[in-house]
This record gives sequence, C-alpha cells and structure tokens, in this order.
Amino acid sequence: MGSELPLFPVQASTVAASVDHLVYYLLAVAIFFSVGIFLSIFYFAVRYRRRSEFEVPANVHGGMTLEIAWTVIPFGLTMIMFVWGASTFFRMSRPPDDAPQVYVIGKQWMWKMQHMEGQREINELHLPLGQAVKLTMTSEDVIHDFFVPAFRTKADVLPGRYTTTWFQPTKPGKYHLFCSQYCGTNHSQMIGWIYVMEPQDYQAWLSGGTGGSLASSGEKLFQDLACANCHHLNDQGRCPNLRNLYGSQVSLTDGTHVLFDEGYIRESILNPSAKIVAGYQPIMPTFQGLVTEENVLQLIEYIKTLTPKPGPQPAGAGKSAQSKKLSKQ
Amino acid sequence: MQEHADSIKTYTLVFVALLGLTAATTLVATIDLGPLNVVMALAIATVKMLLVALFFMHLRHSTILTKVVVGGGMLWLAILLVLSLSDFVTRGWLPVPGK
Amino acid sequence: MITAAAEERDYLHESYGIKSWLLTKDHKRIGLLYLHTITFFFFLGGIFATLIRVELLTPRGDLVTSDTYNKLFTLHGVMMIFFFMIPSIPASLGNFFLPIMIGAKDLAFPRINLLSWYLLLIGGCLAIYAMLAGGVDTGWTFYTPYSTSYSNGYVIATGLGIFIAGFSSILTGLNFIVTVHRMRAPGMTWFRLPLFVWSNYATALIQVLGTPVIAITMVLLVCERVLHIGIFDPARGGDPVLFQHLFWFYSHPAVYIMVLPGMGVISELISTFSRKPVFGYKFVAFSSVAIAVLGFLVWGHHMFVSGQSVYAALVFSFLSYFVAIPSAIKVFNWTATLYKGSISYATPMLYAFGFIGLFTIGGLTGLFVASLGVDVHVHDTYFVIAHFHYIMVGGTMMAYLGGLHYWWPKMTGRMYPEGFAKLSALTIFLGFNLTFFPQFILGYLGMPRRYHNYPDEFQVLHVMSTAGASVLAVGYLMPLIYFMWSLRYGKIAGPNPWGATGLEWQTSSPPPAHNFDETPIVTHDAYDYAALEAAKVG
Amino acid sequence: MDSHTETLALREQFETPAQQKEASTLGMWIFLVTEVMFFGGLFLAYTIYRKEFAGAFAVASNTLDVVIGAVNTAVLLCSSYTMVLAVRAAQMGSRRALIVFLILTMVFGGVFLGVKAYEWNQKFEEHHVPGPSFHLDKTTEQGPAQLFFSLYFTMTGLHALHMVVGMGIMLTLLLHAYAGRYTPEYYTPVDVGGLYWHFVDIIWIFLFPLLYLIGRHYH
Repeated sequence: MGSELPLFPVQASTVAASVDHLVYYLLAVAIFFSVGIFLSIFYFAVRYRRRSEFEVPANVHGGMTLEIAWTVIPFGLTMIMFVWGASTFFRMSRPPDDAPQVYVIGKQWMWKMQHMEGQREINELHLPLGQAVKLTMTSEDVIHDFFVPAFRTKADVLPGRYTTTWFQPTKPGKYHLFCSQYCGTNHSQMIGWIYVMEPQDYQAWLSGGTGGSLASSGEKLFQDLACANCHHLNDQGRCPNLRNLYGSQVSLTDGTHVLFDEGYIRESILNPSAKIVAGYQPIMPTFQGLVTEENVLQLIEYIKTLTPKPGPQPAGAGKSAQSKKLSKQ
Repeated sequence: MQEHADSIKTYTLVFVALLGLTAATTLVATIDLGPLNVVMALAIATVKMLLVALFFMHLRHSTILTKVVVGGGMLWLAILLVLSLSDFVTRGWLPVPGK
Repeated sequence: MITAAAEERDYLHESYGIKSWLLTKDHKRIGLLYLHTITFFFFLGGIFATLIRVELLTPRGDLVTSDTYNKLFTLHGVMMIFFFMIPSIPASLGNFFLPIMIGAKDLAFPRINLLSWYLLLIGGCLAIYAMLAGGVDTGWTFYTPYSTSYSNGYVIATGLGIFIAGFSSILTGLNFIVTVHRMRAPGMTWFRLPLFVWSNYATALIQVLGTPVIAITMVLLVCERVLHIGIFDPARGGDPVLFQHLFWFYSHPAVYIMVLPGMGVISELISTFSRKPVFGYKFVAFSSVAIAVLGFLVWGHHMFVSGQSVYAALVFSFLSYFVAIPSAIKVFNWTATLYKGSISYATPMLYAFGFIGLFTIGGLTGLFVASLGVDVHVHDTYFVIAHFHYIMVGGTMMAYLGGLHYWWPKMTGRMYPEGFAKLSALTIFLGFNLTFFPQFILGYLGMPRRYHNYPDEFQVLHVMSTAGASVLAVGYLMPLIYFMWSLRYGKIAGPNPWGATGLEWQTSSPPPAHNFDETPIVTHDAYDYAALEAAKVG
Repeated sequence: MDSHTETLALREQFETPAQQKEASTLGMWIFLVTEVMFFGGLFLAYTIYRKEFAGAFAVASNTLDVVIGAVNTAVLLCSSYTMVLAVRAAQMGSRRALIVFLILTMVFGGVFLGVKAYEWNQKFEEHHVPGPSFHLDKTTEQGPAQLFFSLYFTMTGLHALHMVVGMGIMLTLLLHAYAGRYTPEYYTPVDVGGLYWHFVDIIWIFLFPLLYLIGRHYH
C-alpha cells in the first residue's frame, strides 16, 4: 500500500475479483449517467441562458416516449445489477461443503479465533493460501462485525446465535481485519490482521501450537459436565444418541423438523427445552452460565466428530439430502 | 349535519353481536383445532373490528377518502408484518448457520 | 426590521411582543419559529461535525478520547437527522408556503401546528440535556444490545427526545395531509398543485405511516434499558435483529422524509428560473408518491450483513431498485425542463444545479449499496457515509438553501445581496465535494465507519476531507451573515421578484396575516408562464 | 383567539362548517392510522416471538385469567355501545341523553381500568412480572416466558394509557356538553372523540385473543 494512493483495495480472495467486476459495471453505468446529466445541464444552461428580462419561452409539457424510455432503460440496467449482485451474494453466503472451520468469538474489544486443531489466536488469524475456510462466529456481548476489505467480506457477529462467513485466500500477505459494527468505546481498536501463508508455512505454524484440538477439549468437557450420563452413545440413554446426527434433519415433539447444526446444538445446550427431539422428555437442565461460548464451541466440535465425515463421495453430508428421522421406538 | 345517525336498534344489534362473538372466541379457543385456532381467533377479532368500525365508527357512511385512509393503514400494517416476517420465516432455509 | 411605512399590516406586523410569537397560530410565524429552531440545531450538529473532521486529520486519536469521539458522531447524527433534516424543509418552508400555495388561509389545525413546534423544542431540549449531562455514545442507530445493556450514555433522555420529536413530525404530516385534501382554494385541482405541495404531501404520508413505528421502537428501547424486559435481549430469547427491522422500517423512509421536500423545492426553482412548466408534471408529481410508497418496502437493505436471512436480503435488494426509478424520472424531467427555457443564473438556480448534480451522484452510488454483492463490502464503511451525505447534504441541504434564497424575499420582503450569495453557493458546492468525494474512495478501500483511530494509509484522503469540511463551514456561515444583513439593508423585494407563477407570488411580500386579501380562484395549471404572459398582454 | 360564534364554533381558517367537520374527522382517522402503526410494532414483536416460542407462550398465556379477560372485553364493548349512543344523542340534540351516555362510558372505562389494575397486581403477587424474581411453573423456558409477560405488560400498559387519555377526552366532552356547547349542527368533538374511543376498543378486541386465548386448547 505505502505512499501511493490506491483506488481499489488489494484483491486477495476468490470473491474479491467478482465483487470488483460488478463494481466496474456499476461505475460504468454511474459515470455514463452522471456525465450525461452534467453535460446536458451545462449545455442547456449556456445555450438557453436568459437573454432579456422579459422573454417567456414556449411551454413544453412533456413527451410520453421520453418518459417511457427513461423509465424502462434504467430499470433494465438496475435489474442487471440486482441479478449480478444477488448471484455474487449467494456465492458469498454458501461456504463450500468441505471447507474447514474456524471459530470466531467477538467481545468488547477483541477477536478470539479458534482453529479446529486447537490453536487459539487473539486479533490474528493465520490462513493457508488457496484453502476455503468457513468462519462460525458469535459474540459474547454486543453486535460486532468481521470485515476483511481485501477479501470483500463482511458479516455481523451477534450475541446469542451463530453467523457464518467464508473466504478462499488467493494471495499471500497480511491484511486488515476490522470490526465494522459499532460496538462501544474502543470500537476502532477492535482490529487485527489476517495472515495468508503458503500451505507449507501454515503447516509449520500449526504444528507450533500447543494444547489438544477443539474436539478433544470438547470430549473432555462432555465427560466433565456428565453429558454422557444421559446422552449414551448407543440408543439406550434417556437422551438422544448424538452419533450420526450432525447435518441431518431431526423430528421434534411438535411435529416439525430442525437441522441438527451448530445453531441447534448451541440452543440445546443453553436452552434445552426449546426444541425437544420427538420421543424424549424435556429433562435436560440448561447449561446457561455454566459454560462459556468457547466451551460451547468445543462441545459442538466434539459432537460433530461423532458423525463421521462423508469422505470423498459426493452429495456431502450436512445437507438436507441426507435426512434421517430420529425417534425412540 | 346529522346524516350518519343509525337507529338505536341497529346499534343494539351490533352490540349484542359483539358480545356474542366475544363468547364465541373464548369457547372456540378451548377446542383443539390445530393451526386453525389462531385463524379462528383472528377471524373473529377481525369481524368484531369490522362491526365496530362500520357501525360504531360510521365507516359505512364515510367518504371514500376515509375508507382509503383506513385501508391504507391496514395495508401498511401488513407491509410491516409481511416484510419483517420474510426474514424471520426464511431463516434457516439455507443450511448455513446464521443465513 | 421593516420600517413602519408598510401600508398593509403584514404577518410580521400584525401584532407585537414575544407572546404574539410564542402563542401564534399563524402558519407563517410558526414556520419562522421552526426556521430559527432548526438553524440552531444545524449549527449545533455542525460543530460536532467540525470536531469529528478535525479529529480525523491524524490516524491516532489525539484530540479527544474515544468515548468523546463516539459521543460526537452520535450527537452529530441525532441532531442533524431528528432535529434538523426531518423538520427542515417541511416544517419551515412547507409550513410557511404550503397553505399559501394552495390558496388557504392557514393549515387545517393551527393549534396542533403550534403544538408540533413545541414538541420539537421539548424533544430537542431533552437531547441537549443528554448532551450536557454527559452525552450518548450509541450512534444515531441505537443498535441493541449495545444501547440497552452496555452503553453508559444518556440513552433514555435521547430516546425520549426522539420519541417526542417524532410526534412533532407526525402532527405536521397529519396537518399537511388534511390541509391538502380539504383546504385547497376553488379551482386548485390536484393537477394544478405546485410540485412542492405534491412532494410535501408525499412526505406527510411517510411521516404519518412511518414515524409511529420509531416511536414504539424508542418506547421498547427505553423499557428494555430501564426495566430489562428482554424484548431485544438474546439472553431471554429476544432478537436484536428485530430492533433493526423496527428501526429501519422508519429510518429508511425517513431518508425520503428528508429528501422529498427538497425535490419539491427543486421543481419550483427549475421551473421559475427557466420560465417553463416542469417537463412531465404528472410524472414528477406521481414519482413523489411512488417514492413515498416504495420507500417503505426496502428497509432491509440496511441489514444485508446483519444476520438477516439471505432470502429476505434478496427481496429487499430487488425492491430497492424499484425506488431508484422514480428518483431517476425526476432527474431526467428536471434536466429536460431546461431545454429551450429562459435560464437565469440567480442564486437559487445555482443551488438547483448543485442539487441535481450531487443528488445524481448520491442516487447512482445508491445503486452500489443496493446491490447485494457490493454492499457486503461497502456496508458500514465511508462509502455509505459519502453516499448518504451526497443525498442529505448535497441533496436536501442544497435544496433547503436554494428554497430559502428563493422564498426569502417573500418571507421578509427584502432581497439578499446577490453576489455574496453566489459566492457562498459556489463555496458550499466546492467544499462539499472536497469533503465527501474522497470518502467514496476511503470506503471502498475498507475504512470502517465510526472509527476514532484508523490505519495510516487512509490519512491522505482524510486530510482532503477535512480540508473540504473547513471550506464547507465557511460556506455555511456566509448565508447566516448576509441574511441577517438583508433584514435591515436589503433591497425591498416587491411581491414577485422572480416573475414566478405560484399563488405565493400573487400576494404581497411579506404576506398579510391571512395570506390573501380575498380567497384566490385558480384558473391555470401550475407554472403556466405562457398563459400568464397572455393575460398580461391581454 | 379564534373568532367563533357561540353555536357554530367555526374556526377562522375554514370557509364552511362542513369543511371544518370533514377536516376534523379526516384528521382523527389519520391519527388512528398512526396508532395502528404504533401498536403495529408491538404486534410484530408478538408475532415473531410467538412463532419462535409457541410452547412457552401457551404456558404463560394459560396463567392469565380468561374469565376476567372475557368479562373485561364485554365491559369495554359496553362502553363502546354507550359511546355510540352518546354520539347519537348529540346528533339528535338531546343534551341530557348525551350527558348520561358520556357518564356511562366513563363508568365502563373506569371499571375496565380497575379490573386491569387488579390483574396487574395479581401478576406481581404471582411473580409473573419480568425481572429477577420472575418465575413461571410448568416450563423450563423462563426466558421466553418472560418475553410473553414483557409483551403482555407493554401491550396492556400502552392500551391502558390510551384508555386513560380517552377518559380525559370523555371528561372534556362531558364538561362541554354540560355547558351546552354541542348542538345538532355542531357536535364534531363528540363524534371525533367517539372515533378515538372505539379505536381503543378495537385494539383490545385483538389483544384479548392474542394474550388470553392462545394456549387454551392444550392442557
């Protein structure tokens, strides 16, 4: 970046280029119309300037053809913007199925990142080049927002629920991370750096970490909190067997279904009676206040390992294609 | 200027109907109709609202402009509810947390 | 003050004393009361803006603390939006001219009109109390749960101030709607109404339909903060995104409350200073109403990255483009009005040119932020700030100043010094662009909003912006000086200094207490210069 | 001051009494639309949370006394009935009937508010008021149950506030009626005040099923 004044930020993710392309189109339309308007005003103002105090020009009341033209043509142009923008947005919204996950917790005024392998970082995030990464994010207090200009990505981080964003870095380097939802006194210091590393450097960085993986911490918690007393990992327990559930549809007592995903696991830990699985009683106590957001993430990661990864076969698990019914006979 | 006076009989009939509908909605609520319970409750409330508006508030004698104003109010309430619900109802359609 | 030589007793001299102003029911006097009030709030908000810009000269926060900075931008937003922009044109110029333009003696409910002014004043006093007591630091958007559970600022006083000011706005809107429906002079049909009346009517619709929702939102916010009722609190199952829906249901249409009256002013100016009817009158008139209606369907475009569902985002993005069309129609029709006109370069017209240019840029950059893929990147950055300042300051503020210059002779009976006014218009135009154009680039580069400190590489653009702001400040001070000067030393204006057609120009300057000596009968379309000329000759 | 003749009370900005009446009526209807939007925000919050926490809302709703709610609804309908008769009396120029019906309207309104106060008081005693001491039996979802009561108190509270304002309007009308200000030619304030009163009634017509009746069919 340095001394010269750039007009466009670095493109460092797969999405960045497509956002910029859409911006070029928007710029072209904007420049065309604004220059057109400026020149017409300028020309008319000079050409038809008032030459005598008493002149009264003829009335011109309007023209239907013109009105229709300047209604329909801009509308067509904007519909291109809509479709193009929406398709880009959908790409940004759907992480690839196989993207590894990083958990992000925002709190006033810092970012806590947790890699699945167990590495934790504060206000920094190391990523391997070329690998799509999915972030699952929550906040411990107010609304924050995870914004990486070089990736053209941004998502609010809310208390009480998970939000997701993803990106696939395309260029090694060090990029700004900003909190872009106003969050209090030190909002402007809730910033950090994203490091995009060559894969081998990333591996080296990873192996420098300490402590067990998220899932193993979660397994330990699962035992410590006595979850396993009811949630037997066979079908004999008083509570649902958590094996092979992640990513499937679960039927509830009220006849509806819910996707067994991170959000549902989180809700079930903190507010267990909200959505009871069909065939079970609402006997689970809430763990609100007993576990931190980080503990919840560890438990989620452990519960996810109870569902084997689908492996190389297509039609990835985790999507509704694989719909299992769960109810106690 | 007394163009809107309905007879006392009309007002009394409307009043009795309103009381009857209150009893009806209370009773219907105790019967399990599944999702229809909500529909019934709102339908009866809407009928009561119409009775009050049309007769007690003289809406049926009012100018078209007044009717447009009332209709506009209802429409805007619907906009508020429907477009907000377009968010809350479709959350989770995309199997990505927070989308 | 005008000398006692005035033959007829105009509204300024109909009665005397402070009481005759504070208890007046004359819409013209109430318009002037508003004019003074909002001028005060404008300069108050302007001081905050100046401090913000000075602070941002350097990347480190070295002038004020972060807390103070946060209060500055919050108070700038609150003052400018709720206490200046929303009442600005409708409550001052609209109040003064809407009844005259339709040939009425007053608004339908003069006492309610006075009450509205007092409500604005009370609301403003509460906001100023909050400011003096220690300020409020939530941003003008009051997002929960920060505003309800974490902020230490005076959220309650500010919230109540906005609640009360909201009722002022509702009552003004109600008054305008009833007045336009029921108080038009004989012959003043809907399609003979000046476009300023149409746009204020459309504005009034928004005020009446949207403002109650911000009122209940503020009630819930205050309840949540005082009583912790949990409506927006995730710990109890509440949803902070619901707050955003309720907030933007009003606050997006509020943008049109701010800009629609400005568009109405521009229609008047363009027509008067080209001596031609506005091209496509009906299209311009209906586009005001279309903006008012469609403006209610797009609020979710403020929430594309908020955790709203992607399908809702899709719907809101789609609908947002519909509201772009009527705005475009207006710009095209204004430009076409100039064609074969007799164009004068009087000061109000310079503001009108400025408006069209800046509003065009503001509107076109609106297409960027309505586009889902692009908004994800530019949301909550300086790009958005630049965009809405092009609409609010480049648009509404230009129109407001244009309108003020245009109607000043009518309101006071005096002309302002033309050369000085032209200089100020030019200064404002240049200063504005220098302030806000760099912010588009800043935003696209990724500079987030509401940042007290920022990375060094953004400094150059911030310095440009601050330089522009100082030019802009000078530009805004100039009218304050020469308008006051003109009250005593300005040329006597006469009833119709611009040779315009509207009913307000058919009565004396300043107008008599009941606007017209006898109720006018309207026989021509608005802006019918040819007919006026024919009548003069005949 | 407005120059009005004693009987017609035509304000100076209007040309004719008909214009004045139309303007006042239209003004009140528009004001009622703003009230619809005001309560609309609450109805939105209610809809969303009821959808999200149907179970907790039903349990919480069942703790309200449905008999009291229904009787109070009937009381309010009575007040609307007497109100419309008051307007009719004004139209007919019957000052005595007008005064009687206005008093009756106020009595019914007062009874409604009294019952409401009794209900609120009960909630305090049962610890059903959102806050640290909140507790509701038969559900583990204490948070959402509190949300129900938050909405209950906000909605019924704002409704009661509107009732109080309505009582003030009734009192003013009563005083003016007593002074003989209203005639068959000029009774717009009674008419417009009636519109307000009926509107407040309509709000309650919706609040009653939404708050009291949502869980009655499951036990």
